[in-house]
Amino acid sequence: MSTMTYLQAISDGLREEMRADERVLLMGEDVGVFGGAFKVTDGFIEEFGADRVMDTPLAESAIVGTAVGAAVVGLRPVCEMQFADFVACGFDQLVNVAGKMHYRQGLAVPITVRLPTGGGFSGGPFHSQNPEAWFMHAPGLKVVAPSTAEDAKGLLIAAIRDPNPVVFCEHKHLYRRVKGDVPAGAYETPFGARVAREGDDLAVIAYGAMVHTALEATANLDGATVRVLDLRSLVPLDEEAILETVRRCSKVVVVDEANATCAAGAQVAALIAEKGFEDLDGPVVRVSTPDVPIAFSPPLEQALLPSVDRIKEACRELLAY
Amino acid sequence: MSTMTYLQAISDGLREEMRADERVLLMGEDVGVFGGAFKVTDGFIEEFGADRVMDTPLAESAIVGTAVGAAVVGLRPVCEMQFADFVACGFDQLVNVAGKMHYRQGLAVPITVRLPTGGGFSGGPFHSQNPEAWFMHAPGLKVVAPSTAEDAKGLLIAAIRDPNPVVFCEHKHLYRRVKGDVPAGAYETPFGARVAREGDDLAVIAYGAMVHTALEATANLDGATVRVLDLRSLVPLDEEAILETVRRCSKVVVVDEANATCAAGAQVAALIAEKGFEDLDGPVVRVSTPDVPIAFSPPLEQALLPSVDRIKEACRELLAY
Amino acid sequence: METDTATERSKLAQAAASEHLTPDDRIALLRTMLLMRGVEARAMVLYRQGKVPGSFYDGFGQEAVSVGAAFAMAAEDRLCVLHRDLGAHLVRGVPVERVFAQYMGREGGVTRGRDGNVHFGDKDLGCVGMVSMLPDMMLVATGMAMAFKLRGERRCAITWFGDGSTSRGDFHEAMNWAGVQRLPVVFVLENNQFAYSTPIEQQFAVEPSKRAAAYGFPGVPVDGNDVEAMFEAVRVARERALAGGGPTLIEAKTMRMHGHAAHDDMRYVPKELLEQWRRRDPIDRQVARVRELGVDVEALRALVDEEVEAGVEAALAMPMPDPATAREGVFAEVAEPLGDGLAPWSGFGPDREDDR
Amino acid sequence: METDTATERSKLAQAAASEHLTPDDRIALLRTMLLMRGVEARAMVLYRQGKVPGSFYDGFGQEAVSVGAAFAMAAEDRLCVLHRDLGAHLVRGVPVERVFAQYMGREGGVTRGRDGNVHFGDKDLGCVGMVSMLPDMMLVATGMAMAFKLRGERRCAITWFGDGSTSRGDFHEAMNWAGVQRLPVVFVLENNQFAYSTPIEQQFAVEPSKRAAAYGFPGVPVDGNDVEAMFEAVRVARERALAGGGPTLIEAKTMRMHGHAAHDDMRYVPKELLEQWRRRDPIDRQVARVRELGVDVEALRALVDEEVEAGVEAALAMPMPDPATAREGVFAEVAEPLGDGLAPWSGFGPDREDDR
Ligand SMILES: Cc1ncc(C[n+]2csc(CCOP(=O)(O)OP(=O)(O)O)c2C)c(N)n1
Ligand SMILES: Cc1ncc(C[n+]2csc(CCOP(=O)(O)OP(=O)(O)O)c2C)c(N)n1
Ligand SMILES: [Mg+2]
Ligand SMILES: [Mg+2]
Repeated sequence: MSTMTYLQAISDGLREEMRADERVLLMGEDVGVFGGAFKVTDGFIEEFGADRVMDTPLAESAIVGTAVGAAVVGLRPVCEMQFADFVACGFDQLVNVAGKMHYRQGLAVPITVRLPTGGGFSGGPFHSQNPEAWFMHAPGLKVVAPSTAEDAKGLLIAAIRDPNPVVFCEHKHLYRRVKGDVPAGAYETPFGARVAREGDDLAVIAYGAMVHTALEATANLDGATVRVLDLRSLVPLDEEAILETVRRCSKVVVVDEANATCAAGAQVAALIAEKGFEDLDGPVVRVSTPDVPIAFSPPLEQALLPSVDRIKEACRELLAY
Repeated sequence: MSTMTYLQAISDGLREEMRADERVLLMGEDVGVFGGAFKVTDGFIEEFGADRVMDTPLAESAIVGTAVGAAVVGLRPVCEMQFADFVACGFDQLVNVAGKMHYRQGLAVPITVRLPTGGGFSGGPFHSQNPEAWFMHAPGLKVVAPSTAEDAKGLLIAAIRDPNPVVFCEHKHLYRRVKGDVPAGAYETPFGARVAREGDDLAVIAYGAMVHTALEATANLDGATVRVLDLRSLVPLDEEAILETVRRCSKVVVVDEANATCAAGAQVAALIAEKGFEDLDGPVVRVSTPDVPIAFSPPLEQALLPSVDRIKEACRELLAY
Repeated sequence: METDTATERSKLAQAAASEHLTPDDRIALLRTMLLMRGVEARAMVLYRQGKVPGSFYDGFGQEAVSVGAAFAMAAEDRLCVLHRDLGAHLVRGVPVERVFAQYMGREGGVTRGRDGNVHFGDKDLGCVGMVSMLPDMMLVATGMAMAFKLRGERRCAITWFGDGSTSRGDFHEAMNWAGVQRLPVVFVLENNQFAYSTPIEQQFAVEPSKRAAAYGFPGVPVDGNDVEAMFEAVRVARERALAGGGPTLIEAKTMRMHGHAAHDDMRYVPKELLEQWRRRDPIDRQVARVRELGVDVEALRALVDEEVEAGVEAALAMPMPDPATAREGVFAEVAEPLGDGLAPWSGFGPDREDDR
Repeated sequence: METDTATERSKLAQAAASEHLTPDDRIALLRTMLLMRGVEARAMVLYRQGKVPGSFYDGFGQEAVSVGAAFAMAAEDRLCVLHRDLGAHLVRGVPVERVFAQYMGREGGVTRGRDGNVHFGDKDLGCVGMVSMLPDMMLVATGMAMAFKLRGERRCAITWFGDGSTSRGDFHEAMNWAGVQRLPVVFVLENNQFAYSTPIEQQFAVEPSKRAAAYGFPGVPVDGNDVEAMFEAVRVARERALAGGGPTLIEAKTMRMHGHAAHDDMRYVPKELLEQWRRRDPIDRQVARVRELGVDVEALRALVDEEVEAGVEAALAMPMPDPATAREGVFAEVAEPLGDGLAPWSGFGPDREDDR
């Protein structure tokens, strides 16, 4: 057990799994000599060599498509998109080739696609997106989004070992801001939710960076005890944990950093409206980014992303309902 | 006014607008000499010439990307994807180039991208998809999905005239099955919902082909009167019409042919759970396609797509709630 | 296209295009082409009878391209097979009845009714079934080759794709990646003159085999209607790949003799063009060669017809999939890599030189 | 890369690379390069001071590529400008203060704080701002050219993109489309030896200018550190485009002299390589030429410095955007096509021959 950042935990998970399983290889732009745009794979090429830490051409469709090919002949490729936003350029290979392969042919595609997601640092419209909902809406892909260092490592190892294509959303804004105790060695975190904080008066359901914003917003909310549910996995979605949370708290705020329409948060809210209706004691309130590209300039960006204040306000209103 | 099929109405709309506005041009694979895979543009090349009815190379990213270029210098391109499924290959140009242009630079991108969507005829996993939710989750794109011949023509003309990129979802299964009276000449159908049938006991909210399935399922439902709301436009989403429907009926079934998770139906349900909660008299029930690729073989496909029976059953259960 | 006079054709027929083929190999090539044509002709009838759902695509006139190329592949090689390449499935050992069951969406089909008609690949026979999005499979084949190279294995990947497909970005990304990393992959461009209704002049300004030069590897134009020439070109490309020489682009010049799919009457194709190509039928050509070997071709045809009919009957007896299973199998429980397939070429037999 | 001896350099300096440039044009080219370098150097300081949010990319050492190319464009031509091409914005007439305001995310910036630092294009000056996804803008430029051709207009589109960007599918789709339809578009490949940390050997196996042949149009290697050579190559390509000759690929050979972005110390670039290229600085070369014309270059520098400082001050005085407007402008109310920009080349002046 040692304390490390979210980013270090991701590196650690990758390193452990590469040491343990020689089928694992990394592919991406500048992941080798440079160690990755965010230095997640710093030092990897020295330890594992250029064959297993592959600097690819600038070609996202090729990164995903060749990973599929390598996977079906027995490797376990882990692809890095330099920023999550660029997955739009490999979209077809991911949703149509990787996602549908097993259903169609019974052929497993064990690839992991790492997406550095999210905003909050003036990345602008093309370096701040949270595209997870696109992949939730594409059958055959699993989607995970850790919020802590411990889960980042454990979910990554589980993703690599999973026999299916897994989209791994690592939030850039957490890379160096979040630290935590991380067990040594290889371990898997199961693809399900966890309770980030117990509470009974109200629940906030979130994932990724928003878990921290939610915790901060509800740490001291006029004496109310607020349960925070960290989804961790979006596909599969832990419906039981969500419904259990509704049963327990009866009032729910769903927080999502992605653009609101058809987001993960919409799915959670729809689930609750259908299967948790009887336990509800108020509307299912959503806090999310409006349907606007993420602006570059700090005052604009801050006005768009869900903030501690907006979550607080939503919680207060719902508590008063 | 004359009676025509949904497909003929689309052709008619295109033809009218091309006659009225010489800036309008069609681009797509086999739209010229062949008249389009579904014959929507049959005879167009003869009337408008190969310059305005352009047989393109097999390259969806290029179709969307060059359309954006032509649009910003004053043309009004209408792109056809041969099947909606292939838009995955032009995804990046659509969401990142077309969708974000106006917010970023104040530059309008008046393009229309026609997507022949939907299943029901053994098209299999790659010729049956309903990808509209991907584009609802991409800011800057409008998304429409007509269910009648009259609306197909009117919404298409409105889409072409709209100064923004519009994703036009035309459901293949309606092409020749749906007929209706269509006004002559050019007219615009506004981007908002319409009540397909009035009713008070329950509401079904749907769009595209599912409007017809919903109408059939609820035509004779143990004496209950069922309102059917046809969304027609998904972006903008007619929130007022949806909430008015909830106020009126208190019980709502949301039907969606797309894969369930993060679908348009999820967004509608989430909206109701948040803003229509007080008017609800039962859970927001969803009927949709599970998160499975659309299988080819008829018994499998029928088991996946929402059917009259499944909708009936959902309505009955909710009525009994 | 050159016009073949009768004498030229007879000369061609006699000469083997490859010295690496035994008489049995040459017969096997013919037999597989006949089988492909027989299966597809029969399937078209089934389609018209409403027994094949969806649409149906065939490779009439292009049989040499998939049969010749797949014949040059070893058991441990891997294939991404496209929509006009039934021959490759047959070479790898997919039984005819499973092909018919596939077309008819039955439980006994290769995809168990999950995917449509020509979108299939038997994972136990070294094949990945195509997705519709063309030519996505070029990248999958490139990735398989990448894995072979990384692991230092003497194996190779092959894939087919059409003239139209060369216009898409994935063509470029695959060609470039394979070229930069010098991967053991064979790209077979099936230039059948049309992409749906679109003629090749609207897809590219330059003969596509010349494009390989832009990626640093050879582009080889081949008579795609000569099954032995196809075999030989792919055999050489495979050897090159195994020796570390990198990829090859083979442009198989052929003609799509039927419409794009069952519904297409091909009005846009000039009659004379079809007539010209009809005279170059790949089966006729191989028949002439095999006759020279003293083989009773009519007997062979009869055997093939029998196999086709037996296959149809067996397939028709198979059940449709159980709708209760429709939601199953989206996710895998375990990851099992592709298995091997047949390697019918005698050069791969027990006493071959160890060239792999 | 050849090594230039001092004498060679002086010879080069004297000779104009294009006979189409007047002395004033040659001075304007130098002035704009100096302005680009001055603005970017100053912006880097602002970045270090925390006044430029996000990241910052510059084109140090590549000034000739955008300045020379944009200078050859007429007012009615259209440009898709990339991240190392500030020179093109300056040529088109974007005031320095708006550039600084853009970098700093202020309301007075070209995108009014909506998009980041180098992602901009002034729609009133004929420019489309890039998206991050490389090289998506090649298709947008191709589409503009398509519109020009369809309407029978004598105009042309131009875009820039890097060596790394050539690996993406959109490069191919654009090159192919432009080639098949013979569109009036100029593709400027800015080969600066690296894509982030990735050297060109990992992007392509063949010199990229040679790739144009695969699309049926000329690929022209140019010394990208010679602003007059860049001008001349693009001028010729533009004339060709206007005459219906179709596209040209110009490969500007140059070097990224700074890190990929502000945070990158470029450890992966061999020192000697940088040293070699430093001796070929595009500004030094043009300074020598302009000196030969008897111009006081130091005075020019001083003027440029003044303009830069005034621009910074003006920008710093501009407000940040109002957060209350953050949600506005996602959709357009009306569609207004791109406007014209400056065309500073004297060949476009009132007494030019009518060559457009
Ligand atoms: C990316 C993509 N866009 C469109 C289609 C629809 N489509 C199916 S086959 C075809 C023509 C393919 O032509 P070619 O590659 O030459 O292959 P051929 O059918 O001639 O063998 C088209 C346009 C597709 N399959 N994939
Ligand atoms: C499609 C895509 N993938 C990844 C990136 C991330 N990225 C930004 S710049 C860059 C390198 C670009 O290299 P090159 O095209 O040579 O241009 P240069 O920066 O050298 O001018 C990369 C990989 C991107 N912008 N677009
Ligand atoms: Mg073809
Ligand atoms: Mg570069």
